[in-house]
Amino acid sequence: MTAVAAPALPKRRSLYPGWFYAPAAAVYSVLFLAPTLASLYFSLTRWTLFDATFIGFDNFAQFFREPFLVQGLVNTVIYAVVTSGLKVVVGMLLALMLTSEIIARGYLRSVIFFPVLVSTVGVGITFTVLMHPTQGMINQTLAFLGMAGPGWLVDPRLALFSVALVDVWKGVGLATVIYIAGLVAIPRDYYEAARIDGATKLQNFFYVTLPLSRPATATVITLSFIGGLRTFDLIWAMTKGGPGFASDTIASVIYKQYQAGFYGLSTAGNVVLFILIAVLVVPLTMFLNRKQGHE
Amino acid sequence: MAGLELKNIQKSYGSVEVIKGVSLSIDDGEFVVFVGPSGCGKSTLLRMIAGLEDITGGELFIGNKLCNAVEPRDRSIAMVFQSYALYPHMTVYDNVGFGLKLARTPKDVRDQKIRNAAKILKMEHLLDRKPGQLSGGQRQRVAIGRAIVRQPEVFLFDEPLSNLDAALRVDMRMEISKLHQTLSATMIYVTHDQVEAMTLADKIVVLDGGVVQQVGSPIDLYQRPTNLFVAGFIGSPKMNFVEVVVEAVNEDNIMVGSKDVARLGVPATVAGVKVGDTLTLGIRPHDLSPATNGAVVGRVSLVERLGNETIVNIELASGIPWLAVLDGDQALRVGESIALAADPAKAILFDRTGQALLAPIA
Amino acid sequence: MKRSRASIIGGSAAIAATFVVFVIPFLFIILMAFKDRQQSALRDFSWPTGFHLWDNVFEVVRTRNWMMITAFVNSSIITVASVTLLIVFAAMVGFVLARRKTRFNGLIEFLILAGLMIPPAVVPTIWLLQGLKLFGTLHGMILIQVAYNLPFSIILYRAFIATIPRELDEAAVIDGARPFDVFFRVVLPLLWPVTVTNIVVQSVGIFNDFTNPLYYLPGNQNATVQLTLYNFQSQFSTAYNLLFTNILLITIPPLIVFMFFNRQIVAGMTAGAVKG
Amino acid sequence: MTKTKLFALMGASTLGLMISANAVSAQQSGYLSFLIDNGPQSVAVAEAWVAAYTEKNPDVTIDIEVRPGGGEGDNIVKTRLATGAMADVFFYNSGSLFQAINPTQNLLPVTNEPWQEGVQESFKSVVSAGGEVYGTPFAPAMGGGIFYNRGIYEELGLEIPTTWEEFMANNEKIKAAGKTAVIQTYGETWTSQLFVLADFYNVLAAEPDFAEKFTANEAKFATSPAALRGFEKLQEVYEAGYLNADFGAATYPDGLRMVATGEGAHYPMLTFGIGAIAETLPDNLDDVGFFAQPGDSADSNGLTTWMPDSVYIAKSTSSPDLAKDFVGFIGSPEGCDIRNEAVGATGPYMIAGCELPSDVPPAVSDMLPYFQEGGNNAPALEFLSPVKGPALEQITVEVGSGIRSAADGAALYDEDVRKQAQQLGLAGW
Repeated sequence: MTAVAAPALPKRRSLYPGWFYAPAAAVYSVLFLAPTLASLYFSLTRWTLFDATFIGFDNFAQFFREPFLVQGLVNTVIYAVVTSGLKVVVGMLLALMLTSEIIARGYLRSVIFFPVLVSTVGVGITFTVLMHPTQGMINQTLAFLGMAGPGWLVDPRLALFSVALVDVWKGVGLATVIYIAGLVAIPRDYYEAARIDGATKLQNFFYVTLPLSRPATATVITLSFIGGLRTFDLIWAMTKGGPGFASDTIASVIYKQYQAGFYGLSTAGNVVLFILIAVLVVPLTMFLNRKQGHE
Repeated sequence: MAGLELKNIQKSYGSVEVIKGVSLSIDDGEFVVFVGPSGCGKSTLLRMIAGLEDITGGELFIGNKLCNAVEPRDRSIAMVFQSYALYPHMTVYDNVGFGLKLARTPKDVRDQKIRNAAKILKMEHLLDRKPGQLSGGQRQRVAIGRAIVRQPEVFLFDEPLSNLDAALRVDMRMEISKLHQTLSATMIYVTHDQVEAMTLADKIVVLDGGVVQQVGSPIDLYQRPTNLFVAGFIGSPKMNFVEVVVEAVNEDNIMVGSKDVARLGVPATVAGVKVGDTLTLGIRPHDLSPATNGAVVGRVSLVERLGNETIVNIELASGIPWLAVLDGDQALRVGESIALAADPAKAILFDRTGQALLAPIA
Repeated sequence: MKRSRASIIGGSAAIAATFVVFVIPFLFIILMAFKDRQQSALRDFSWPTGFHLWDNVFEVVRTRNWMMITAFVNSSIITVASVTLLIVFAAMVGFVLARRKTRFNGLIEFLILAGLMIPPAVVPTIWLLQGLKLFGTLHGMILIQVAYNLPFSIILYRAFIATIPRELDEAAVIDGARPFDVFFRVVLPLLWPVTVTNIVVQSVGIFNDFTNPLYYLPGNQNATVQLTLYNFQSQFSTAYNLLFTNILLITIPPLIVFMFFNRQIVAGMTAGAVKG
Repeated sequence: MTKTKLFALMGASTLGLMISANAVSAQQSGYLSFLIDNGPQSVAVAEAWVAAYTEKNPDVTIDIEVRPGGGEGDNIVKTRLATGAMADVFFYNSGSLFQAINPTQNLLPVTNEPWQEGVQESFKSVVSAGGEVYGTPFAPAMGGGIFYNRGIYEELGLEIPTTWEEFMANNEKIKAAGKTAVIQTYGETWTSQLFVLADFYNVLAAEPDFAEKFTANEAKFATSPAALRGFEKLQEVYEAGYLNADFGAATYPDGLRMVATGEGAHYPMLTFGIGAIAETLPDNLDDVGFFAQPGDSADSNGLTTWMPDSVYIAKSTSSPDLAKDFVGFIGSPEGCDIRNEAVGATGPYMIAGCELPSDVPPAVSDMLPYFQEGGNNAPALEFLSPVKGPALEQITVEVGSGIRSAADGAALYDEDVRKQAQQLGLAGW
């Protein structure tokens, strides 16, 4: 409504020229959109890389017949919910700590943020060694304290959560920094007003901090939820979906089909993942943004 | 130097018409103020002159050149923005010189022009600072400096003083006025503040709803507003209005009255007015004075005693609130009734459509 | 300034906890890189019996015909070039997208969101790169990184540009600037805080990317640092000292980025992410 | 001129030192790229060949490129072949995986090259397609069976088992002695398949036409009792508690170390593991023995064998003659000698004239009788049928860790296999 350039008789060049889109659009459409659209066709074929036979929706039917896919689907959602949930809670707590009058703030912020920058493969390998059931440092320390450590990555009930934990370890620094930014942006007046109204620290948190840091929460959730749904590197570096299929997510299932040379099937999996993401993330973003607008 | 000619200028966003055909001519060297309430289209009109908004219909001439499709940089205009719009990453020197740099002015000429502008605005000592280190008034100077350094033929000001505090606003107002005298360039100035309009303008253009209500000199607008809107908008405090009924139509005046106002013969154009018509009577608060047999009677509801004058809020019999500005200090009590005399020569009558029935100038 | 006792106790507890959780894993990597093969095989948190770091580094760098050197050169080229292009392209899009409202905006926003969400289709992409003669080349890889990371950069920029008053653009236009000047001389310099965020996030992401080079950049002469880790993983499967030396080596560039931009990261986040 | 001559002389003198059937081959020049997998054995032997070859042919440059092994490596090979970006010469599997890379379209046939005369027919059959031979063996044949620690066997006075019952009895005694009876290393999932794959000799003994029926979608793992046994054996060793404590996380090198040093008694594996033990634990090489995976009857005890991987030439190569010469060099007795030198002998060669050194490690000498006249051996299923399900290693991990029962695992694998058969476009699926 504000500044729509209505069709005018003599038109001047816009201050915001459309060709500014051109370089980005060229790269993006050739290297991302075109292959993605092509994949929609290939998902309907039996594809050997050498030739593609059109088989309709057989790949999708096959994909849903995969006995592990249902588990992979559930795992993907669990993983995304657990990692983004923990990142929100832990990130918020760490940010509260780091914006309070605490000693060694610089050090704390640095050590919490640094893992964000480290190679995922490197982190995966390191934690695979640390989480080794008998020789890993974690379980050896627990044994030293007289506790029997679990089989972090080899217990089928635990493996997915162990990887999720490492994901949180690596990613919580980003959530924390986003929250710090959000908390710093809350005007002091609100706290002072609340204090005059007699709010306790806890009430301060629930009635001032939490609602006013909603934009930060929205950012953290959206980023880590999409990241969680697409996650692949870390799972691949740590468990390759194992033991068995216990920590398979859709992304790793797709990858395994791809590895096995089932290119059409794998591409169909891509489409399924996309649909899952769209179905979960679009309403989530809309929800988060609507609330934001109300504030 | 150049004048401007606007011919039936229109602007619409989709189906929403914002400027509904404005025609206006501005002489070379004139100081013109666009005034009106917010949303009246005055800023849009200014931005169309600047070239920041496309013109949907009509023609814009700057110095005899049709400018509808001319880029802003080729219109020889400069503009001062409400928020000053200084480039935060550049020093004052670079802010002022940016336009010259873009025009590829040689470095030494540029330097001389920048220093000259700084001298005019008394801000030589600020040249090395960044905008973030300046006060509001200083930023305003820089913004003006940026405009004058390019020696444009037309200056455009978009509410330049509204972000300043009251005292500074008065100072800057005088500075701009002086600047106009010094540069004798055409200036178009947008404001919603009618005091600024009255003090600065050679010519005021009152806009409302995308339509020009009246164009004229400040005093003309004050004394002879052509309609209810202009009458209410120009002058402070606002003109008082009340509905009256025509009791008699004479040769050069109309006798009106109501339960609020006793019979009053107001000079006016009498054509078409019949006895029994309802008109609106307007009297400025300054044109009322206390008198035991005054035509206007009401009850005092609030008294503001300023020493040199007294502002009295009164409630007429029909409950309409009026204001009166009385000379000197008047000891009035809230609740007491008061009678005020009105100078009929300064009163104005408006018809049902809001048009003023002004008496022809003698 | 007197600090309360609670803040000192709380601080100390926080330091101890973060030390265990965040610092020890890195110390573990460093200690392993100092050890010899026998000691590292124990995979415990112990002090190295001798100083073997330089031997290990030399061994890792020398492996497979000095592949590590090639890898560092390649990764640096890819990272610098793609981040530069990303910043310019994304800022341009973010600028026009934030400023100019047309009926295409909805479509563009959709495409950006799609880019964030849709997992790239690898094989069709390879097939396409091959047709463009870009498969297995550094510039092909650079363009891939640009394409895949554009959406995130655009979102950061658009949110930030929305906070820059439009009057600045207009002032520049009145000053005689062409759109090109408005963008490169007025807007782009103002985007510095969010540009820093972009540089940090994207350079680290691209430098650490492992999957994409694995597919689009085959061949020894094209190795990137993450691939060295992967390639050496099985070769070093019994030599944990070398494996961890490798991890240590490829962690150094992100560490440098971190040390340079640590202070600006929060500023950039405030500017870019939260106001979105 | 003089320079070339000098090089020629040097080349000739080097040649003179080597007793080689290929000694007469002409000097070569040019450039080759050579793609190998990243196993330490492959790297070491490839480097040795390239060094020897370029010493003979100083004008030749050969660049070794390394790719990951396993499924990821398969992917890279397929992708690069499909896009015409394959190295000139590369290592890859024979048998069913060879069939999956569309050899007639992507590879250069070597049927009539001189060195092929010395290659055994049984090998040629697993690297042939459309009547042409494409591959040359670059490693010895392998057996799939069980490595055992000779020290433990001696200490506990155990006999080499010839039936599964005897094997389990041995395990019980080893467990009773407080030792790890069976080593499993699911940290690298491919190692979990051995109990199933190495049981194939026993499957064939019970159902000689299993492979044909399997390919034709008529026989299934879940419904054939003999084929199901492999999964059941995996389940049995888990349920009896014979496994090492860290079976879920241990890796292939861990497994070899454990069996070599006596941390565990049995490790089901392919015999190429001998090379790795020779490299990393040379002192323990003599402590490792080998026997075929026992079946249910002592009368039919035999070894499941694997054809070696092969070296291929990509059709896209720009110097086919040089590539052929280099591959011929690898496939010559001289190549075998260089291999023996570089990584040790791990089994019988498929090339005439290739000899094993006299002092082979015990695990190798344990294996040789199965290959000799009167010995019992049969190829693994993947050399008799193009159908191999990609998820077998995950399924065997599940069965071997008690997550899934043998019957369920076998049924799941049959489902997995169907996909592969459909992808290959086989009739009857």
